[in-house]
Amino acid sequence: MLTAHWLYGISGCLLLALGLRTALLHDMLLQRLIGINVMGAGVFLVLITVAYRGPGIAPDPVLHALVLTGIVVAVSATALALALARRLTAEQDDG
Amino acid sequence: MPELLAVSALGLMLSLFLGLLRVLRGPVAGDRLLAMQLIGSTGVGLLLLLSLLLDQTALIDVALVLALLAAVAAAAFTGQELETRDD
Amino acid sequence: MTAMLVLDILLVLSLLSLATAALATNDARRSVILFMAFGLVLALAWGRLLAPDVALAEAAIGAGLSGALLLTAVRDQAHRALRSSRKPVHERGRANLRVTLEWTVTLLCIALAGLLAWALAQAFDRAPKDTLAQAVSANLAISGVSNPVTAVLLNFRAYDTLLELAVLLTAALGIFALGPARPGHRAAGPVFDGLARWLVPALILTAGYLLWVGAHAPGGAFQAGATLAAAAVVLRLAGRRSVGLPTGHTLHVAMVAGVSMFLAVGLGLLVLGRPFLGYPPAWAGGLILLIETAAMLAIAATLVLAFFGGRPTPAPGVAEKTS
Amino acid sequence: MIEVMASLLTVSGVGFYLAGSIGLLRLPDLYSRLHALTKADNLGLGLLIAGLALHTQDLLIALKLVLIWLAVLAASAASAHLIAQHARRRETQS
Repeated sequence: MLTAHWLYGISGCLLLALGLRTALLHDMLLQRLIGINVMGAGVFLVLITVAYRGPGIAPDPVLHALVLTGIVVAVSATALALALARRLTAEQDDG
Repeated sequence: MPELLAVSALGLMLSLFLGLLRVLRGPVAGDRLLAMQLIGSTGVGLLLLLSLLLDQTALIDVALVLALLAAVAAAAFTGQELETRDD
Repeated sequence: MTAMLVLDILLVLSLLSLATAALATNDARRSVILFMAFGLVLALAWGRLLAPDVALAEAAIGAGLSGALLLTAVRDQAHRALRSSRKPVHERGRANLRVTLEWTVTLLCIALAGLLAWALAQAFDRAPKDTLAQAVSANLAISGVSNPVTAVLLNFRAYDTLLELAVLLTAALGIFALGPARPGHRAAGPVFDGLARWLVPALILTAGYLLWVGAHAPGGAFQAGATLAAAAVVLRLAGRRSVGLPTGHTLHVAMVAGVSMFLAVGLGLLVLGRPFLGYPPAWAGGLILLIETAAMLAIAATLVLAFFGGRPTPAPGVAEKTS
Repeated sequence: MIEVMASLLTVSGVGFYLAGSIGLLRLPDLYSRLHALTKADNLGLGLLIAGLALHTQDLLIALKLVLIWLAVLAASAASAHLIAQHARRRETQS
Protein backbone atom coordinates (compact mmCIF):
# COMPACT_ATOMS: atom_id res chain seq x y z
CA MET A 1 0.00 0.00 0.00
CA LEU A 2 1.40 3.35 -1.10
CA THR A 3 1.67 6.50 1.01
CA ALA A 4 -0.31 8.35 -1.66
CA HIS A 5 -3.12 5.84 -1.15
CA TRP A 6 -3.28 6.69 2.53
CA LEU A 7 -3.11 10.43 2.08
CA TYR A 8 -5.59 10.86 -0.74
CA GLY A 9 -7.89 8.02 0.31
CA ILE A 10 -8.36 9.30 3.85
CA SER A 11 -8.86 12.86 2.58
CA GLY A 12 -11.54 11.58 0.23
CA CYS A 13 -13.36 9.97 3.16
CA LEU A 14 -13.07 13.15 5.22
CA LEU A 15 -14.39 15.31 2.36
CA LEU A 16 -17.32 12.93 1.97
CA ALA A 17 -18.21 13.19 5.67
CA LEU A 18 -17.75 16.97 5.74
CA GLY A 19 -19.88 17.52 2.66
CA LEU A 20 -22.61 15.18 3.83
CA ARG A 21 -22.81 16.84 7.24
CA THR A 22 -23.15 20.28 5.69
CA ALA A 23 -25.69 19.11 3.13
CA LEU A 24 -27.85 17.69 5.94
CA LEU A 25 -27.48 20.34 8.61
CA HIS A 26 -26.70 23.76 7.16
CA ASP A 27 -29.43 26.40 7.10
CA MET A 28 -28.37 28.11 3.88
CA LEU A 29 -29.35 26.48 0.59
CA LEU A 30 -26.14 27.57 -1.14
CA GLN A 31 -24.03 25.91 1.54
CA ARG A 32 -26.01 22.71 1.18
CA LEU A 33 -25.40 22.79 -2.55
CA ILE A 34 -21.65 23.32 -2.08
CA GLY A 35 -21.73 20.60 0.58
CA ILE A 36 -23.16 18.15 -1.94
CA ASN A 37 -20.45 19.15 -4.40
CA VAL A 38 -17.72 18.64 -1.79
CA MET A 39 -19.23 15.25 -0.99
CA GLY A 40 -19.05 14.34 -4.67
CA ALA A 41 -15.44 15.51 -4.82
CA GLY A 42 -14.68 13.20 -1.88
CA VAL A 43 -16.19 10.23 -3.70
CA PHE A 44 -14.26 11.09 -6.86
CA LEU A 45 -11.05 11.36 -4.85
CA VAL A 46 -11.61 7.92 -3.33
CA LEU A 47 -12.29 6.42 -6.77
CA ILE A 48 -9.23 8.01 -8.41
CA THR A 49 -7.08 6.89 -5.47
CA VAL A 50 -8.32 3.33 -5.90
CA ALA A 51 -7.43 3.56 -9.61
CA TYR A 52 -3.90 4.79 -8.82
CA ARG A 53 -1.25 2.08 -8.98
CA GLY A 54 1.90 4.03 -8.24
CA PRO A 55 4.35 6.10 -10.29
CA GLY A 56 4.98 4.89 -13.81
CA ILE A 57 2.17 2.28 -13.78
CA ALA A 58 -0.94 2.82 -15.89
CA PRO A 59 -3.96 3.42 -13.63
CA ASP A 60 -7.37 1.78 -14.00
CA PRO A 61 -9.22 3.50 -16.88
CA VAL A 62 -12.69 2.25 -15.87
CA LEU A 63 -12.74 4.35 -12.72
CA HIS A 64 -11.35 7.35 -14.59
CA ALA A 65 -14.22 7.13 -17.09
CA LEU A 66 -16.69 6.90 -14.20
CA VAL A 67 -15.34 10.02 -12.49
CA LEU A 68 -15.07 11.94 -15.76
CA THR A 69 -18.77 11.58 -16.51
CA GLY A 70 -19.55 12.13 -12.83
CA ILE A 71 -17.97 15.60 -12.92
CA VAL A 72 -20.06 16.68 -15.89
CA VAL A 73 -23.26 15.29 -14.37
CA ALA A 74 -22.48 17.00 -11.03
CA VAL A 75 -22.16 20.43 -12.64
CA SER A 76 -25.43 19.97 -14.55
CA ALA A 77 -27.19 18.98 -11.35
CA THR A 78 -25.75 22.06 -9.61
CA ALA A 79 -27.04 24.24 -12.44
CA LEU A 80 -30.47 22.65 -12.14
CA ALA A 81 -30.46 23.40 -8.42
CA LEU A 82 -29.54 27.02 -9.10
CA ALA A 83 -32.36 27.32 -11.63
CA LEU A 84 -34.72 25.91 -8.98
CA ALA A 85 -33.48 28.50 -6.48
CA ARG A 86 -34.19 31.26 -8.99
CA ARG A 87 -37.70 29.96 -9.53
CA LEU A 88 -38.17 29.65 -5.76
CA THR A 89 -37.22 33.32 -5.33
CA ALA A 90 -39.70 34.32 -8.02
CA GLU A 91 -42.47 32.33 -6.32
CA GLN A 92 -41.65 33.88 -2.94
CA ASP A 93 -41.79 37.35 -4.47
CA ASP A 94 -45.21 36.65 -5.94
CA GLY A 95 -46.82 35.13 -2.87
CA MET B 1 17.32 17.01 -13.30
CA PRO B 2 14.40 14.94 -11.86
CA GLU B 3 15.47 15.89 -8.35
CA LEU B 4 15.56 19.54 -9.33
CA LEU B 5 12.13 19.30 -10.97
CA ALA B 6 10.69 17.71 -7.84
CA VAL B 7 12.14 20.41 -5.62
CA SER B 8 10.86 23.11 -8.01
CA ALA B 9 7.40 21.52 -7.93
CA LEU B 10 7.52 21.58 -4.15
CA GLY B 11 8.51 25.25 -4.27
CA LEU B 12 5.49 26.04 -6.44
CA MET B 13 3.20 24.03 -4.16
CA LEU B 14 4.49 26.08 -1.25
CA SER B 15 3.83 29.26 -3.19
CA LEU B 16 0.31 28.03 -3.95
CA PHE B 17 -0.24 27.25 -0.28
CA LEU B 18 0.83 30.78 0.70
CA GLY B 19 -1.57 32.13 -1.91
CA LEU B 20 -4.34 30.04 -0.34
CA LEU B 21 -3.69 31.73 2.98
CA ARG B 22 -4.58 35.04 1.31
CA VAL B 23 -7.72 33.46 -0.17
CA LEU B 24 -8.71 32.34 3.31
CA ARG B 25 -7.86 35.66 4.97
CA GLY B 26 -9.39 38.11 2.50
CA PRO B 27 -10.35 40.58 3.91
CA VAL B 28 -12.41 41.79 0.93
CA ALA B 29 -13.51 39.72 -2.05
CA GLY B 30 -11.05 41.56 -4.31
CA ASP B 31 -8.15 40.20 -2.26
CA ARG B 32 -9.47 36.69 -2.52
CA LEU B 33 -9.88 37.03 -6.25
CA LEU B 34 -6.37 38.37 -6.61
CA ALA B 35 -5.05 35.38 -4.73
CA MET B 36 -7.14 33.13 -6.98
CA GLN B 37 -5.33 34.67 -9.92
CA LEU B 38 -1.99 33.82 -8.33
CA ILE B 39 -2.90 30.25 -7.46
CA GLY B 40 -4.30 29.85 -10.99
CA SER B 41 -1.00 30.71 -12.60
CA THR B 42 0.89 28.76 -9.95
CA GLY B 43 -1.32 25.80 -10.80
CA VAL B 44 -0.42 26.21 -14.47
CA GLY B 45 3.29 26.15 -13.61
CA LEU B 46 2.84 23.19 -11.28
CA LEU B 47 1.00 21.18 -13.94
CA LEU B 48 3.82 21.85 -16.41
CA LEU B 49 6.41 20.66 -13.90
CA LEU B 50 4.31 17.60 -13.03
CA SER B 51 3.95 16.75 -16.72
CA LEU B 52 7.73 16.38 -16.97
CA LEU B 53 8.14 14.83 -13.56
CA LEU B 54 5.45 12.16 -13.99
CA ASP B 55 6.04 11.79 -17.73
CA GLN B 56 2.44 12.79 -18.59
CA THR B 57 2.48 14.97 -21.70
CA ALA B 58 -1.28 15.43 -21.47
CA LEU B 59 -0.93 17.59 -18.36
CA ILE B 60 0.36 20.32 -20.69
CA ASP B 61 -3.12 20.37 -22.26
CA VAL B 62 -4.65 20.69 -18.79
CA ALA B 63 -2.36 23.65 -18.15
CA LEU B 64 -3.44 25.16 -21.47
CA VAL B 65 -7.15 24.93 -20.60
CA LEU B 66 -6.48 26.38 -17.16
CA ALA B 67 -4.44 29.23 -18.68
CA LEU B 68 -7.12 30.08 -21.23
CA LEU B 69 -9.79 30.26 -18.52
CA ALA B 70 -7.70 32.15 -15.96
CA ALA B 71 -9.61 35.42 -16.43
CA VAL B 72 -13.13 33.96 -16.18
CA ALA B 73 -13.37 34.20 -12.39
CA ALA B 74 -12.46 37.89 -12.30
CA ALA B 75 -14.84 38.66 -15.17
CA ALA B 76 -17.71 36.75 -13.56
CA PHE B 77 -17.06 38.53 -10.29
CA THR B 78 -16.79 42.08 -11.59
CA GLY B 79 -19.22 41.80 -14.50
CA GLN B 80 -22.71 43.21 -14.02
CA GLU B 81 -25.83 41.48 -15.12
CA LEU B 82 -28.46 43.33 -17.07
CA GLU B 83 -31.61 44.26 -15.20
CA THR B 84 -34.27 41.61 -15.25
CA ARG B 85 -37.10 42.77 -17.42
CA ASP B 86 -40.52 43.20 -15.87
CA ASP B 87 -42.38 39.97 -15.46
CA MET C 1 11.05 11.35 -3.44
CA THR C 2 10.75 13.19 -0.14
CA ALA C 3 9.93 16.35 -2.09
CA MET C 4 7.00 14.52 -3.69
CA LEU C 5 5.77 13.35 -0.28
CA VAL C 6 5.81 16.88 1.12
CA LEU C 7 4.02 18.07 -2.02
CA ASP C 8 1.32 15.42 -1.49
CA ILE C 9 0.86 16.48 2.12
CA LEU C 10 0.55 20.16 1.18
CA LEU C 11 -1.92 19.32 -1.59
CA VAL C 12 -4.12 17.28 0.72
CA LEU C 13 -3.95 19.93 3.45
CA SER C 14 -4.99 22.59 0.93
CA LEU C 15 -7.97 20.50 -0.17
CA LEU C 16 -9.18 19.85 3.35
CA SER C 17 -8.71 23.40 4.63
CA LEU C 18 -10.40 24.94 1.57
CA ALA C 19 -13.38 22.61 1.85
CA THR C 20 -13.71 23.26 5.58
CA ALA C 21 -13.45 27.03 5.14
CA ALA C 22 -15.89 27.07 2.20
CA LEU C 23 -18.47 25.19 4.25
CA ALA C 24 -17.88 26.94 7.57
CA THR C 25 -18.61 30.50 6.46
CA ASN C 26 -22.04 32.10 6.12
CA ASP C 27 -20.83 34.60 3.54
CA ALA C 28 -22.08 33.30 0.20
CA ARG C 29 -19.52 35.04 -1.98
CA ARG C 30 -16.61 33.98 0.18
CA SER C 31 -17.85 30.43 0.15
CA VAL C 32 -18.08 30.35 -3.65
CA ILE C 33 -14.58 31.78 -4.17
CA LEU C 34 -13.17 29.23 -1.73
CA PHE C 35 -15.02 26.47 -3.55
CA MET C 36 -13.49 27.65 -6.85
CA ALA C 37 -10.02 27.46 -5.31
CA PHE C 38 -10.94 23.97 -4.10
CA GLY C 39 -11.78 22.96 -7.68
CA LEU C 40 -8.44 24.25 -8.91
CA VAL C 41 -6.47 22.31 -6.32
CA LEU C 42 -8.60 19.27 -7.13
CA ALA C 43 -7.50 19.51 -10.78
CA LEU C 44 -3.89 19.44 -9.57
CA ALA C 45 -4.66 16.36 -7.49
CA TRP C 46 -6.09 14.57 -10.54
CA GLY C 47 -2.91 15.41 -12.44
CA ARG C 48 -0.78 14.15 -9.57
CA LEU C 49 -2.74 10.86 -9.43
CA LEU C 50 -2.11 10.22 -13.15
CA ALA C 51 -5.68 11.00 -14.21
CA PRO C 52 -5.15 13.61 -16.96
CA ASP C 53 -8.55 12.92 -18.54
CA VAL C 54 -10.28 13.82 -15.30
CA ALA C 55 -7.97 16.79 -14.77
CA LEU C 56 -8.93 18.20 -18.17
CA ALA C 57 -12.63 18.03 -17.39
CA GLU C 58 -12.12 19.49 -13.93
CA ALA C 59 -10.02 22.36 -15.31
CA ALA C 60 -12.57 23.26 -17.99
CA ILE C 61 -15.56 22.96 -15.64
CA GLY C 62 -14.05 24.15 -12.37
CA ALA C 63 -12.22 27.17 -13.79
CA GLY C 64 -14.71 28.06 -16.51
CA LEU C 65 -18.22 26.96 -15.89
CA SER C 66 -19.08 26.19 -12.30
CA GLY C 67 -17.18 29.18 -10.93
CA ALA C 68 -18.91 31.61 -13.28
CA LEU C 69 -22.25 29.89 -12.63
CA LEU C 70 -22.04 30.10 -8.84
CA LEU C 71 -20.49 33.58 -8.74
CA THR C 72 -23.17 35.00 -11.00
CA ALA C 73 -25.88 33.29 -8.97
CA VAL C 74 -24.76 34.57 -5.56
CA ARG C 75 -24.51 38.13 -6.84
CA ASP C 76 -27.94 38.01 -8.44
CA GLN C 77 -30.98 39.26 -6.51
CA ALA C 78 -33.08 36.75 -8.44
CA HIS C 79 -31.30 33.98 -6.50
CA ARG C 80 -32.05 35.36 -3.02
CA ALA C 81 -33.51 32.02 -1.97
CA LEU C 82 -29.99 30.58 -2.00
CA ARG C 83 -28.87 32.86 0.78
CA SER C 84 -31.97 32.84 2.93
CA SER C 85 -31.97 30.16 5.56
CA ARG C 86 -34.73 27.64 5.57
CA LYS C 87 -36.84 27.99 8.71
CA PRO C 88 -34.82 26.11 11.33
CA VAL C 89 -36.55 23.78 13.75
CA HIS C 90 -35.14 25.43 16.86
CA GLU C 91 -37.85 28.01 17.44
CA ARG C 92 -39.07 27.55 20.99
CA GLY C 93 -37.95 24.79 23.30
CA ARG C 94 -36.69 22.95 20.26
CA ALA C 95 -33.05 23.98 20.78
CA ASN C 96 -32.23 20.76 22.60
CA LEU C 97 -33.67 18.67 19.84
CA ARG C 98 -31.62 20.62 17.32
CA VAL C 99 -28.38 20.07 19.24
CA THR C 100 -29.10 16.36 19.58
CA LEU C 101 -29.83 16.15 15.87
CA GLU C 102 -26.62 17.93 14.97
CA TRP C 103 -24.54 15.66 17.12
CA THR C 104 -26.21 12.52 15.84
CA VAL C 105 -25.69 13.52 12.22
CA THR C 106 -22.09 14.51 12.88
CA LEU C 107 -21.32 11.22 14.60
CA LEU C 108 -23.00 9.25 11.83
CA CYS C 109 -20.97 11.12 9.22
CA ILE C 110 -17.75 10.39 11.11
CA ALA C 111 -18.76 6.74 11.38
CA LEU C 112 -19.42 6.64 7.64
CA ALA C 113 -16.00 8.14 6.90
CA GLY C 114 -14.38 5.60 9.24
CA LEU C 115 -16.21 2.71 7.64
CA LEU C 116 -15.20 3.85 4.17
CA ALA C 117 -11.57 4.29 5.26
CA TRP C 118 -11.59 0.79 6.74
CA ALA C 119 -13.00 -0.65 3.51
CA LEU C 120 -10.35 1.22 1.55
CA ALA C 121 -7.56 -0.13 3.75
CA GLN C 122 -8.90 -3.65 3.18
CA ALA C 123 -9.02 -3.09 -0.57
CA PHE C 124 -5.50 -1.68 -0.71
CA ASP C 125 -4.03 -4.43 1.45
CA ARG C 126 -5.08 -7.15 -0.93
CA ALA C 127 -3.11 -7.02 -4.13
CA PRO C 128 -5.43 -5.43 -6.70
CA LYS C 129 -6.87 -8.06 -9.03
CA ASP C 130 -7.36 -5.55 -11.81
CA THR C 131 -9.51 -7.89 -13.84
CA LEU C 132 -11.40 -4.96 -15.37
CA ALA C 133 -8.27 -2.94 -16.16
CA GLN C 134 -6.68 -6.05 -17.67
CA ALA C 135 -9.76 -6.72 -19.77
CA VAL C 136 -9.58 -3.15 -21.06
CA SER C 137 -5.94 -3.38 -22.06
CA ALA C 138 -6.44 -6.84 -23.61
CA ASN C 139 -9.25 -5.57 -25.85
CA LEU C 140 -7.88 -2.08 -26.52
CA ALA C 141 -6.57 -3.11 -29.96
CA ILE C 142 -10.07 -3.83 -31.31
CA SER C 143 -11.78 -0.84 -29.66
CA GLY C 144 -10.96 1.59 -32.48
CA VAL C 145 -9.11 4.03 -30.20
CA SER C 146 -5.93 3.79 -28.19
CA ASN C 147 -6.83 6.00 -25.21
CA PRO C 148 -8.21 3.48 -22.69
CA VAL C 149 -10.55 6.01 -21.05
CA THR C 150 -12.19 6.84 -24.38
CA ALA C 151 -12.38 3.12 -25.16
CA VAL C 152 -14.26 2.54 -21.89
CA LEU C 153 -16.58 5.51 -22.39
CA LEU C 154 -17.48 5.05 -26.04
CA ASN C 155 -17.04 1.33 -26.62
CA PHE C 156 -16.81 -1.07 -23.67
CA ARG C 157 -19.27 0.81 -21.48
CA ALA C 158 -21.07 2.75 -24.21
CA TYR C 159 -24.43 1.93 -22.58
CA ASP C 160 -23.39 3.90 -19.50
CA THR C 161 -22.35 6.90 -21.54
CA LEU C 162 -25.61 6.82 -23.49
CA LEU C 163 -27.53 6.95 -20.22
CA GLU C 164 -25.20 9.67 -18.92
CA LEU C 165 -26.08 11.80 -21.90
CA ALA C 166 -29.74 11.08 -21.16
CA VAL C 167 -29.19 12.35 -17.60
CA LEU C 168 -27.62 15.53 -18.99
CA LEU C 169 -30.58 15.93 -21.34
CA THR C 170 -32.95 15.55 -18.40
CA ALA C 171 -31.10 18.25 -16.46
CA ALA C 172 -31.25 20.52 -19.52
CA LEU C 173 -35.00 19.89 -19.86
CA GLY C 174 -35.45 20.69 -16.18
CA ILE C 175 -33.63 24.01 -16.58
CA PHE C 176 -35.65 24.65 -19.73
CA ALA C 177 -38.91 24.08 -17.88
CA LEU C 178 -38.13 26.38 -14.97
CA GLY C 179 -38.41 29.66 -16.82
CA PRO C 180 -36.69 32.07 -19.17
CA ALA C 181 -32.93 32.56 -19.20
CA ARG C 182 -31.19 35.23 -17.16
CA PRO C 183 -31.02 38.51 -19.04
CA GLY C 184 -27.27 38.36 -19.66
CA HIS C 185 -24.32 40.57 -18.83
CA ARG C 186 -23.52 44.18 -19.50
CA ALA C 187 -20.57 44.67 -21.87
CA ALA C 188 -17.47 44.15 -19.74
CA GLY C 189 -15.47 47.04 -21.19
CA PRO C 190 -12.71 47.19 -23.80
CA VAL C 191 -10.06 45.24 -21.88
CA PHE C 192 -12.05 42.06 -21.37
CA ASP C 193 -13.62 42.50 -24.79
CA GLY C 194 -10.19 42.51 -26.39
CA LEU C 195 -9.25 39.43 -24.40
CA ALA C 196 -12.44 37.61 -25.39
CA ARG C 197 -11.79 38.43 -29.04
CA TRP C 198 -8.91 35.99 -29.22
CA LEU C 199 -9.75 33.82 -26.22
CA VAL C 200 -12.97 32.52 -27.77
CA PRO C 201 -11.36 31.29 -31.03
CA ALA C 202 -8.52 29.77 -28.99
CA LEU C 203 -11.03 27.92 -26.80
CA ILE C 204 -13.00 26.66 -29.80
CA LEU C 205 -9.77 25.44 -31.41
CA THR C 206 -8.77 23.75 -28.16
CA ALA C 207 -12.16 22.02 -28.00
CA GLY C 208 -11.69 20.68 -31.52
CA TYR C 209 -8.18 19.57 -30.67
CA LEU C 210 -9.34 17.76 -27.52
CA LEU C 211 -12.12 16.02 -29.45
CA TRP C 212 -9.68 14.80 -32.09
CA VAL C 213 -6.86 13.86 -29.75
CA GLY C 214 -9.24 11.91 -27.49
CA ALA C 215 -8.80 8.83 -29.68
CA HIS C 216 -5.20 8.30 -28.65
CA ALA C 217 -4.45 10.67 -25.76
CA PRO C 218 -6.39 12.25 -22.88
CA GLY C 219 -9.33 14.22 -24.24
CA GLY C 220 -12.70 13.42 -25.76
CA ALA C 221 -16.31 14.53 -25.97
CA PHE C 222 -16.76 15.52 -22.32
CA GLN C 223 -13.62 17.63 -22.08
CA ALA C 224 -14.20 19.17 -25.51
CA GLY C 225 -17.84 19.94 -24.67
CA ALA C 226 -16.85 21.60 -21.41
CA THR C 227 -14.20 23.70 -23.18
CA LEU C 228 -16.68 24.74 -25.86
CA ALA C 229 -19.15 25.74 -23.16
CA ALA C 230 -16.40 27.76 -21.47
CA ALA C 231 -15.97 29.70 -24.72
CA ALA C 232 -19.66 30.58 -24.55
CA VAL C 233 -19.30 31.64 -20.91
CA VAL C 234 -16.48 34.03 -21.89
CA LEU C 235 -18.64 35.49 -24.68
CA ARG C 236 -21.60 35.95 -22.36
CA LEU C 237 -19.42 37.66 -19.74
CA ALA C 238 -18.13 39.97 -22.47
CA GLY C 239 -21.71 41.10 -23.05
CA ARG C 240 -22.81 38.99 -26.02
CA ARG C 241 -26.31 37.91 -25.19
CA SER C 242 -26.99 34.80 -27.22
CA VAL C 243 -23.34 33.61 -27.54
CA GLY C 244 -24.16 31.83 -30.77
CA LEU C 245 -26.47 29.36 -29.07
CA PRO C 246 -29.38 28.75 -31.43
CA THR C 247 -32.97 29.14 -30.26
CA GLY C 248 -36.06 27.14 -31.11
CA HIS C 249 -35.80 23.94 -33.07
CA THR C 250 -32.08 24.15 -33.79
CA LEU C 251 -31.42 24.28 -30.06
CA HIS C 252 -33.64 21.27 -29.48
CA VAL C 253 -31.72 19.36 -32.15
CA ALA C 254 -28.39 20.30 -30.52
CA MET C 255 -29.65 19.20 -27.09
CA VAL C 256 -30.70 15.74 -28.23
CA ALA C 257 -27.80 15.32 -30.68
CA GLY C 258 -25.71 13.12 -28.39
CA VAL C 259 -28.45 10.73 -27.36
CA SER C 260 -29.94 10.46 -30.85
CA MET C 261 -26.60 9.87 -32.58
CA PHE C 262 -25.83 7.16 -30.03
CA LEU C 263 -29.22 5.54 -30.58
CA ALA C 264 -29.00 5.86 -34.37
CA VAL C 265 -25.62 4.13 -34.43
CA GLY C 266 -26.76 1.46 -31.97
CA LEU C 267 -29.99 0.71 -33.82
CA GLY C 268 -28.25 0.82 -37.20
CA LEU C 269 -25.84 -1.83 -35.97
CA LEU C 270 -28.81 -3.90 -34.74
CA VAL C 271 -30.32 -3.76 -38.24
CA LEU C 272 -27.00 -4.92 -39.68
CA GLY C 273 -27.09 -7.92 -37.37
CA ARG C 274 -24.55 -6.72 -34.79
CA PRO C 275 -25.29 -6.37 -31.07
CA PHE C 276 -26.59 -2.96 -29.92
CA LEU C 277 -23.57 -0.61 -29.97
CA GLY C 278 -21.26 -3.55 -30.81
CA TYR C 279 -19.09 -1.81 -33.39
CA PRO C 280 -17.28 -3.87 -36.02
CA PRO C 281 -13.59 -3.31 -35.17
CA ALA C 282 -12.84 -1.89 -38.63
CA TRP C 283 -15.45 0.88 -38.26
CA ALA C 284 -15.09 1.48 -34.55
CA GLY C 285 -12.75 4.48 -34.83
CA GLY C 286 -14.98 6.35 -37.27
CA LEU C 287 -18.20 5.56 -35.44
CA ILE C 288 -16.71 6.66 -32.13
CA LEU C 289 -15.60 9.98 -33.63
CA LEU C 290 -19.09 10.47 -35.12
CA ILE C 291 -20.80 9.84 -31.78
CA GLU C 292 -18.27 11.95 -29.92
CA THR C 293 -18.80 14.93 -32.21
CA ALA C 294 -22.56 14.82 -31.63
CA ALA C 295 -22.04 14.24 -27.90
CA MET C 296 -19.68 17.22 -27.69
CA LEU C 297 -22.33 19.50 -29.21
CA ALA C 298 -25.01 18.15 -26.87
CA ILE C 299 -22.81 18.50 -23.78
CA ALA C 300 -21.79 22.03 -24.76
CA ALA C 301 -25.42 23.01 -25.41
CA THR C 302 -26.47 21.58 -22.03
CA LEU C 303 -23.70 23.34 -20.13
CA VAL C 304 -24.38 26.66 -21.86
CA LEU C 305 -28.08 26.32 -21.00
CA ALA C 306 -26.95 25.60 -17.44
CA PHE C 307 -25.10 28.92 -17.41
CA PHE C 308 -28.09 30.72 -18.92
CA GLY C 309 -30.23 29.31 -16.10
CA GLY C 310 -33.33 28.91 -18.26
CA ARG C 311 -34.90 28.83 -21.68
CA PRO C 312 -33.13 31.29 -24.00
CA THR C 313 -35.53 33.80 -25.50
CA PRO C 314 -34.84 35.28 -28.92
CA ALA C 315 -33.24 38.72 -28.89
CA PRO C 316 -35.90 41.48 -28.78
CA GLY C 317 -35.16 42.70 -32.31
CA VAL C 318 -35.57 39.25 -33.79
CA ALA C 319 -38.80 38.66 -31.90
CA GLU C 320 -40.37 41.78 -33.37
CA LYS C 321 -39.49 40.70 -36.87
CA THR C 322 -41.03 37.27 -36.58
CA SER C 323 -44.22 38.29 -34.81
CA MET D 1 25.31 23.52 -20.95
CA ILE D 2 21.66 23.63 -22.02
CA GLU D 3 20.78 21.50 -18.99
CA VAL D 4 22.44 24.02 -16.68
CA MET D 5 20.64 26.92 -18.35
CA ALA D 6 17.31 25.09 -18.11
CA SER D 7 17.81 24.35 -14.42
CA LEU D 8 18.84 27.92 -13.69
CA LEU D 9 15.79 29.34 -15.47
CA THR D 10 13.40 26.91 -13.75
CA VAL D 11 14.75 27.63 -10.30
CA SER D 12 14.68 31.40 -10.77
CA GLY D 13 11.10 31.09 -12.05
CA VAL D 14 10.11 29.33 -8.84
CA GLY D 15 11.93 32.07 -6.93
CA PHE D 16 9.74 34.73 -8.57
CA TYR D 17 6.61 32.76 -7.75
CA LEU D 18 7.59 32.54 -4.09
CA ALA D 19 8.43 36.26 -4.02
CA GLY D 20 5.01 36.95 -5.53
CA SER D 21 3.06 34.98 -2.96
CA ILE D 22 5.08 36.38 -0.09
CA GLY D 23 4.32 39.84 -1.46
CA LEU D 24 0.66 38.91 -1.66
CA LEU D 25 0.71 37.88 1.99
CA ARG D 26 2.81 40.72 3.38
CA LEU D 27 1.88 43.86 1.47
CA PRO D 28 -0.68 46.09 3.21
CA ASP D 29 -3.51 46.78 0.75
CA LEU D 30 -5.18 45.55 -2.41
CA TYR D 31 -3.43 47.85 -4.87
CA SER D 32 0.09 47.08 -3.69
CA ARG D 33 -0.74 43.37 -3.63
CA LEU D 34 -1.92 43.73 -7.22
CA HIS D 35 1.44 45.14 -8.08
CA ALA D 36 3.36 42.30 -6.41
CA LEU D 37 1.22 39.66 -8.02
CA THR D 38 1.05 40.79 -11.64
CA LYS D 39 4.77 41.33 -11.96
CA ALA D 40 5.96 38.29 -10.09
CA ASP D 41 3.72 35.58 -11.45
CA ASN D 42 4.16 36.57 -15.10
CA LEU D 43 7.92 36.68 -14.84
CA GLY D 44 7.89 33.52 -12.74
CA LEU D 45 5.87 31.58 -15.28
CA GLY D 46 7.90 33.06 -18.14
CA LEU D 47 11.22 31.90 -16.69
CA LEU D 48 9.77 28.53 -15.75
CA ILE D 49 8.43 28.02 -19.27
CA ALA D 50 11.73 29.11 -20.82
CA GLY D 51 13.50 26.54 -18.66
CA LEU D 52 11.03 23.77 -19.48
CA ALA D 53 11.09 24.57 -23.21
CA LEU D 54 14.87 24.29 -23.22
CA HIS D 55 14.56 21.05 -21.32
CA THR D 56 12.03 19.32 -23.61
CA GLN D 57 13.75 20.32 -26.88
CA ASP D 58 10.57 19.48 -28.76
CA LEU D 59 9.45 22.34 -30.99
CA LEU D 60 5.73 21.56 -30.87
CA ILE D 61 5.66 21.31 -27.08
CA ALA D 62 7.78 24.47 -26.81
CA LEU D 63 5.23 26.33 -28.97
CA LYS D 64 2.38 25.11 -26.78
CA LEU D 65 4.30 26.27 -23.71
CA VAL D 66 4.73 29.75 -25.21
CA LEU D 67 1.00 29.83 -26.01
CA ILE D 68 0.24 28.98 -22.38
CA TRP D 69 2.50 31.79 -21.23
CA LEU D 70 0.82 34.30 -23.54
CA ALA D 71 -2.62 33.18 -22.35
CA VAL D 72 -1.66 33.62 -18.69
CA LEU D 73 -0.09 37.02 -19.43
CA ALA D 74 -3.24 38.29 -21.13
CA ALA D 75 -5.59 36.77 -18.54
CA SER D 76 -3.58 38.09 -15.63
CA ALA D 77 -3.39 41.60 -17.08
CA ALA D 78 -7.11 41.64 -17.85
CA SER D 79 -8.21 40.38 -14.46
CA ALA D 80 -5.84 42.68 -12.60
CA HIS D 81 -7.49 45.54 -14.50
CA LEU D 82 -10.99 44.27 -13.72
CA ILE D 83 -10.27 43.77 -10.02
CA ALA D 84 -8.64 47.19 -9.65
CA GLN D 85 -11.49 48.87 -11.51
CA HIS D 86 -14.03 47.11 -9.32
CA ALA D 87 -12.23 48.11 -6.11
CA ARG D 88 -11.91 51.71 -7.31
CA ARG D 89 -15.57 51.92 -8.25
CA ARG D 90 -16.58 50.71 -4.81
CA GLU D 91 -14.31 53.27 -3.14
CA THR D 92 -15.72 56.19 -5.11
CA GLN D 93 -19.26 55.01 -4.48
CA SER D 94 -18.96 54.83 -0.73
